[in-house]
Amino acid sequence: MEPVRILDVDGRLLDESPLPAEEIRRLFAAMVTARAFDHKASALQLQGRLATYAQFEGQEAAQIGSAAALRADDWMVATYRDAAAMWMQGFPWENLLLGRMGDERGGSPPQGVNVLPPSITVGAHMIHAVGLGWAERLRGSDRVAITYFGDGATSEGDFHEAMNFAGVYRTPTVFLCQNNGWAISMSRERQTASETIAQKADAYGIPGVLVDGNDVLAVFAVTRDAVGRARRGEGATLIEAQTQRMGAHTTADDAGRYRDEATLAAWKLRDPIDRVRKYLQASGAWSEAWEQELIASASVEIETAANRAEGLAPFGPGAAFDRVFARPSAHIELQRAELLRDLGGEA
Amino acid sequence: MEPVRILDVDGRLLDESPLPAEEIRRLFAAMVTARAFDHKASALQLQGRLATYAQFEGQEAAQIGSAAALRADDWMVATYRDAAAMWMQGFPWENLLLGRMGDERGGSPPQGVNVLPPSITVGAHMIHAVGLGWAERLRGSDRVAITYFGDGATSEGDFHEAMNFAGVYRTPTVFLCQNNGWAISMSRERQTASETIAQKADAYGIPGVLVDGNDVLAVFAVTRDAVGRARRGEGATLIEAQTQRMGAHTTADDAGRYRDEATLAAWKLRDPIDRVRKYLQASGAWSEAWEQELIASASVEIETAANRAEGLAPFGPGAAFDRVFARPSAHIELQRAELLRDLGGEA
Amino acid sequence: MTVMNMANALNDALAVALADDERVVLLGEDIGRTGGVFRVTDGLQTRFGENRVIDTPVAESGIVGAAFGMAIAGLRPVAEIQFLGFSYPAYDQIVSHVGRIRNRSNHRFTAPLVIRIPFGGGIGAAEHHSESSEAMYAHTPGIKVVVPATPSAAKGLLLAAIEDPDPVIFLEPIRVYRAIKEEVPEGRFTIPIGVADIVRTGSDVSVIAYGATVRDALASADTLDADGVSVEVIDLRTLSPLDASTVVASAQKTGRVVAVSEGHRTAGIASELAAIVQEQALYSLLAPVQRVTGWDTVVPLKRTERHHIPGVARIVAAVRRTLED
Amino acid sequence: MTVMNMANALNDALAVALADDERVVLLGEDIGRTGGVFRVTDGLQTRFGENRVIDTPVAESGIVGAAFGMAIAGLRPVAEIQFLGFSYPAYDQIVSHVGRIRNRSNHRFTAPLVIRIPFGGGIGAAEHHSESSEAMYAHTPGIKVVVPATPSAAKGLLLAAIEDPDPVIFLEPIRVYRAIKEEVPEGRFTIPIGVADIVRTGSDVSVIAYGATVRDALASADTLDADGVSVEVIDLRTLSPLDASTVVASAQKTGRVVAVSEGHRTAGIASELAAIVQEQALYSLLAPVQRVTGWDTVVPLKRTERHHIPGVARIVAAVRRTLED
Ligand SMILES: Cc1ncc(C[n+]2csc(CCOP(=O)(O)OP(=O)(O)O)c2C)c(N)n1
Ligand SMILES: Cc1ncc(C[n+]2csc(CCOP(=O)(O)OP(=O)(O)O)c2C)c(N)n1
Ligand SMILES: [Mg+2]
Ligand SMILES: [Mg+2]
Repeated sequence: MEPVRILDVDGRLLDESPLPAEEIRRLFAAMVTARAFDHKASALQLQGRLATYAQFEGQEAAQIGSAAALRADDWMVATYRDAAAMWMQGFPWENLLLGRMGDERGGSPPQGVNVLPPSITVGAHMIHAVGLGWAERLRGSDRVAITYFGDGATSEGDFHEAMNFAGVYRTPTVFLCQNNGWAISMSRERQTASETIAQKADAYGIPGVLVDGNDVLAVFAVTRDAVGRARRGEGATLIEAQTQRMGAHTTADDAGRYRDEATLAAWKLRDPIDRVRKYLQASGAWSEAWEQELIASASVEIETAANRAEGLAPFGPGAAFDRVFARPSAHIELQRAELLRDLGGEA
Repeated sequence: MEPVRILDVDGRLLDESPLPAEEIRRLFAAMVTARAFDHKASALQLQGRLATYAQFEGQEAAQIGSAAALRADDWMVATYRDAAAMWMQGFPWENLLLGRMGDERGGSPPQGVNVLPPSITVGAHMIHAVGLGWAERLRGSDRVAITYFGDGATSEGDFHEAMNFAGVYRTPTVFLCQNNGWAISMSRERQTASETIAQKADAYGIPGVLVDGNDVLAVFAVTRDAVGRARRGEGATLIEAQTQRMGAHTTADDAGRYRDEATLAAWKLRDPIDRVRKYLQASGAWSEAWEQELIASASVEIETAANRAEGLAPFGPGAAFDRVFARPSAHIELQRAELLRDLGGEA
Repeated sequence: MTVMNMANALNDALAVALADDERVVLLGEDIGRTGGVFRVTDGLQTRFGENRVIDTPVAESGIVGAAFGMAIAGLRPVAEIQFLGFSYPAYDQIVSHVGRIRNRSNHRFTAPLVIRIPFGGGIGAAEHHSESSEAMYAHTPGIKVVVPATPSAAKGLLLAAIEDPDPVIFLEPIRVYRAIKEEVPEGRFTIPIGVADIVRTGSDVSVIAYGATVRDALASADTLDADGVSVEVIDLRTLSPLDASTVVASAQKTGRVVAVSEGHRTAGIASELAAIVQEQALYSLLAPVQRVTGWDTVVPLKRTERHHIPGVARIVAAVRRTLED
Repeated sequence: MTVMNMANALNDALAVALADDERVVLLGEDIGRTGGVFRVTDGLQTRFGENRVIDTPVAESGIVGAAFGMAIAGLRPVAEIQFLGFSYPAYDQIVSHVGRIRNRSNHRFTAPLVIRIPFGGGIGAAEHHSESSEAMYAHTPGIKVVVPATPSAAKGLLLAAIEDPDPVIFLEPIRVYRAIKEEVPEGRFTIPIGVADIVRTGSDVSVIAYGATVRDALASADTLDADGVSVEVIDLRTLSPLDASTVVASAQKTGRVVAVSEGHRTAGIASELAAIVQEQALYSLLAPVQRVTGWDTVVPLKRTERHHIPGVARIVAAVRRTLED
């Protein structure tokens, strides 16, 4: 199985571009902005302003290219590493940072943004996307649902059940697997004995597509096709986007324990942003100044978001009791009262 | 994918027999005996002497043919419907009946019989076979483990995790799926959108084999090969034996609600015992008297087993407390004492 | 009013919900073609179609996870798990997702779904078919746990559960399905979740029960009445959130409490009741709260199951113990 | 004797077990190459090889199910689940299989395996990483639940768990891993499972705790000592089977009990302790048993986690309440 590729590492089109130049510039800008966020978030974590953070550097094309193929009202169910995709679909930076600061309000995007809070559990969330899309179809809407997950997540039983339901009911679901080579320290090769993850789709009567995950145009093209099939009622698709995370698993992990420099170096040459820059450069559609400006404004935007997140009025100690049910039950109110009594002043 | 077939419905060999005539007679006798058990057990259930019973009529070749390919000390992890296979591997009729009478001692086969009690949960047991075989390999033994399960079980996440572990660690495991067309009322076609179950093996880097489950010689041949691979350290195999249960899901089910007579009639023509009878008949190796004698002695054997099971000294009311840990803890003893006190006389 | 058993009453409730609210969908194993293992959904697929009453593959985590997604998207799914012992593969979906999306999203996304599950023993069923592990779900935040004891309560509580804005695990006592018949109101009516029911008033001892054991509690009360012992019987109806005030008020009145639960003892529902009563009514207690429960053993099979399930004999013995002290 | 923190002590215990008994194998996610999320298995794969210390795919049900099979075949597997919140996908394997094979086969097959799981909060971790749902496992028959509070207890209890003929869930308090250092005996030694430890004797109030909260209980005892209140502190060490007699004896002595558990309150470990104490020591009680627990809410994230985890302030307040009455 050869991965679909449209833009090679030198920025040359191997095939017709699925997007006009202006759109490609938009995706480039989005990837640059996303990477700026990734760097900023890592910096904030170092300063102790965020708890653990999961970097996605290297996976920008897989996330931005796929999310760009969605309609604004489509559902997205993604993970802790998919900030770029979630942001593309409308989940604000501020919410993403707020969550990382350990504030439940981070999981609450504005109305109209149909993106669930990032899934921290590995595997369980894919079937949620199946249910979301299925519900839309049952009530006659043509909204689709996309779910993002990693190579490691495909080992969980829930991946299997989600794929099987999607196949049996032909739900409008796009399964987007970012195979970034690792599940913490476990290499893709030792995660499963199947040659590719894309081929696992066969087991469910679902088409499987292999794509160069660092080629934003290829990722966009295959996702657009999968979204189209889903919207037309033709069922689900599994996409394996082959990529590599350039950072560690999270800011708490030391990738040096399991990944050699050579692997990293090889992937550096396949950077998802570089090749688009080369492509735009060739057609004079890129300038150093423009990219610097993108980074600068992104940094401001993100710093502002971080400050807003930090400036948010703190929860009262009783806040958690308000989130158990729509209306706190008597027994929950008793517990709140007990906490406030014990805390005395602090309440 | 065409299923492997050696003996056609008219008892003609399509290929060289994997077994000499004497062995084929042995398998025929085993299938006849198993069916006698199945009929007897159903009768006992009607008389109220057994609780619910899951008939396997129609699946004798799949169970006897595969179990015949095992070594006496190999592990077997099967289900509520696999009495024939378990018996072939040494699990006594008496234990099988005792379990159905609602007595935990049924789950305790004689020492040396490496067959776990039948799994009532669907799906969870396959990984146990993976662990058993893996352990044997880690300690340098060449014992293999076979696990039996149905088409419905392949939808459970645990099937996926078991297959994936078997693929990654190349464990000596034989996955024997009896696709009998139904999971209670759910047809195989609606259970999963994949064309065959055998092809699911691809997703795990494991060979998948499709076999006519009503052809005892074909089932024996493919299982012998799979067992051989496992014993030689070449890893696991998934076998899909296509068959049909001729009875209802259990004595509590009414198959008329979901299965039409035509399906049943078509499968009746593919009966696993008939075709072997025809084959033996052709070579003069079968006689009506012999078969009647087999059935008669089987019935006696099974009636005796049933009587022994019924005659077993009943458990005292405190028995369950003895099965919690190797030695009952103080808190378990307190509970036992409480029960005996409350029961007063009965204890 | 028609006389119905609990299975019929539940079927009636589901029919009402499906007819009144197009957001309601049912999904589960064998619920359509066969009407479910206990025939609770009998005839509903024929009447409402395969898109409203959905037969699923054998995959409990998938059933709950898909229903969860449907609920977030605005449907009102009612999932069925065939037996409580088969809800364990869906445990992560229930605990980590169904019970948490409201908290995780600070109310932005919610999952108003119902998971119907037959539970409890008493019919000599096979292994895993007689579980009474409701305490595990009562211990789980963000989920309501409801247990009807009679046909009409089953209908009213199920309709309330389907209307509830939060996820509800609805446990149906297997041995009651066809054992009790009573008049059940026609059409839509609801019984509030979180409110216990004083099914018999008494002055000497309070017996707190739920599900199938309510019947045994009432039978025990009759037996004891003959000896001049006046027993108050409370049907909890909801295990989470628990109606502590009704229980405590009764304890304060009688001073003697017997907590009945078929579930295992350690960290079970009876333990919670004992903890609450001693916490809020210690000085009214004339005797220790007695726990009459299933033991900390695996539920035994048919031959000895009767020794595991709390019946009249053990409830009566426990009541007498509270009077000895 | 060497001074070690709990992570080192556990690593030492595993090294001893691997060296002494070739039946012992470790398996789990990232335990080999990286030595586990908390480095508890650091260096063990290098020392004992990939067949003794096995890195697995991301599949908790598979890890436990495979370890279960290995145990039946005669190995002594020690499985690691990365966090208690990630044991839920393995819930069915644990409850329906690991805890039942002895019962199901009437002792013919047994599963002597250990499942090591970091648990509890206090480090402001991400969602699902601060669970304290030990009550669910304590409620499960056929499984022992062990929780060390100090480095040396961790080593002695883990070695005892590996030797135990029954399955043991071994819960390691995350915030203690590196917080406490103490002298730990060299080589093999065991601490009996099922026996609580009276870590401080006192006469006025008994505080029962386990895991990370033992430290808080001791700190509270110091605070109260200053006010002339003599507190007895008991470390349960084992949640199932629970050492009721030690707890009850202490309650009878002091007449006042505070039960501390980080887990949710409803049907939690503190509820069980309250139920046992009122059952066996009602007439010694001078005040209701106070439950100091995590609330019936999802464990809050970093910003408000401190209000969920019972600390010194709440323990001290609870002790004072028992004295007011
Ligand atoms: C059910 C569950 N098990 C284990 C973990 C711990 N964990 C967090 S991320 C991770 C690896 C996931 O790898 P992959 O799916 O490839 O995603 P990636 O991190 O590479 O983006 C693990 C094991 C978890 N969060 N949830
Ligand atoms: C985990 C679990 N879910 C549901 C059930 C109820 N159940 C018993 S058998 C069965 C169908 C299984 O079908 P299949 O795997 O094809 O085996 P067959 O009965 O056809 O031999 C179901 C759903 C169960 N026993 N365990
Ligand atoms: Mg990965
Ligand atoms: Mg089947």
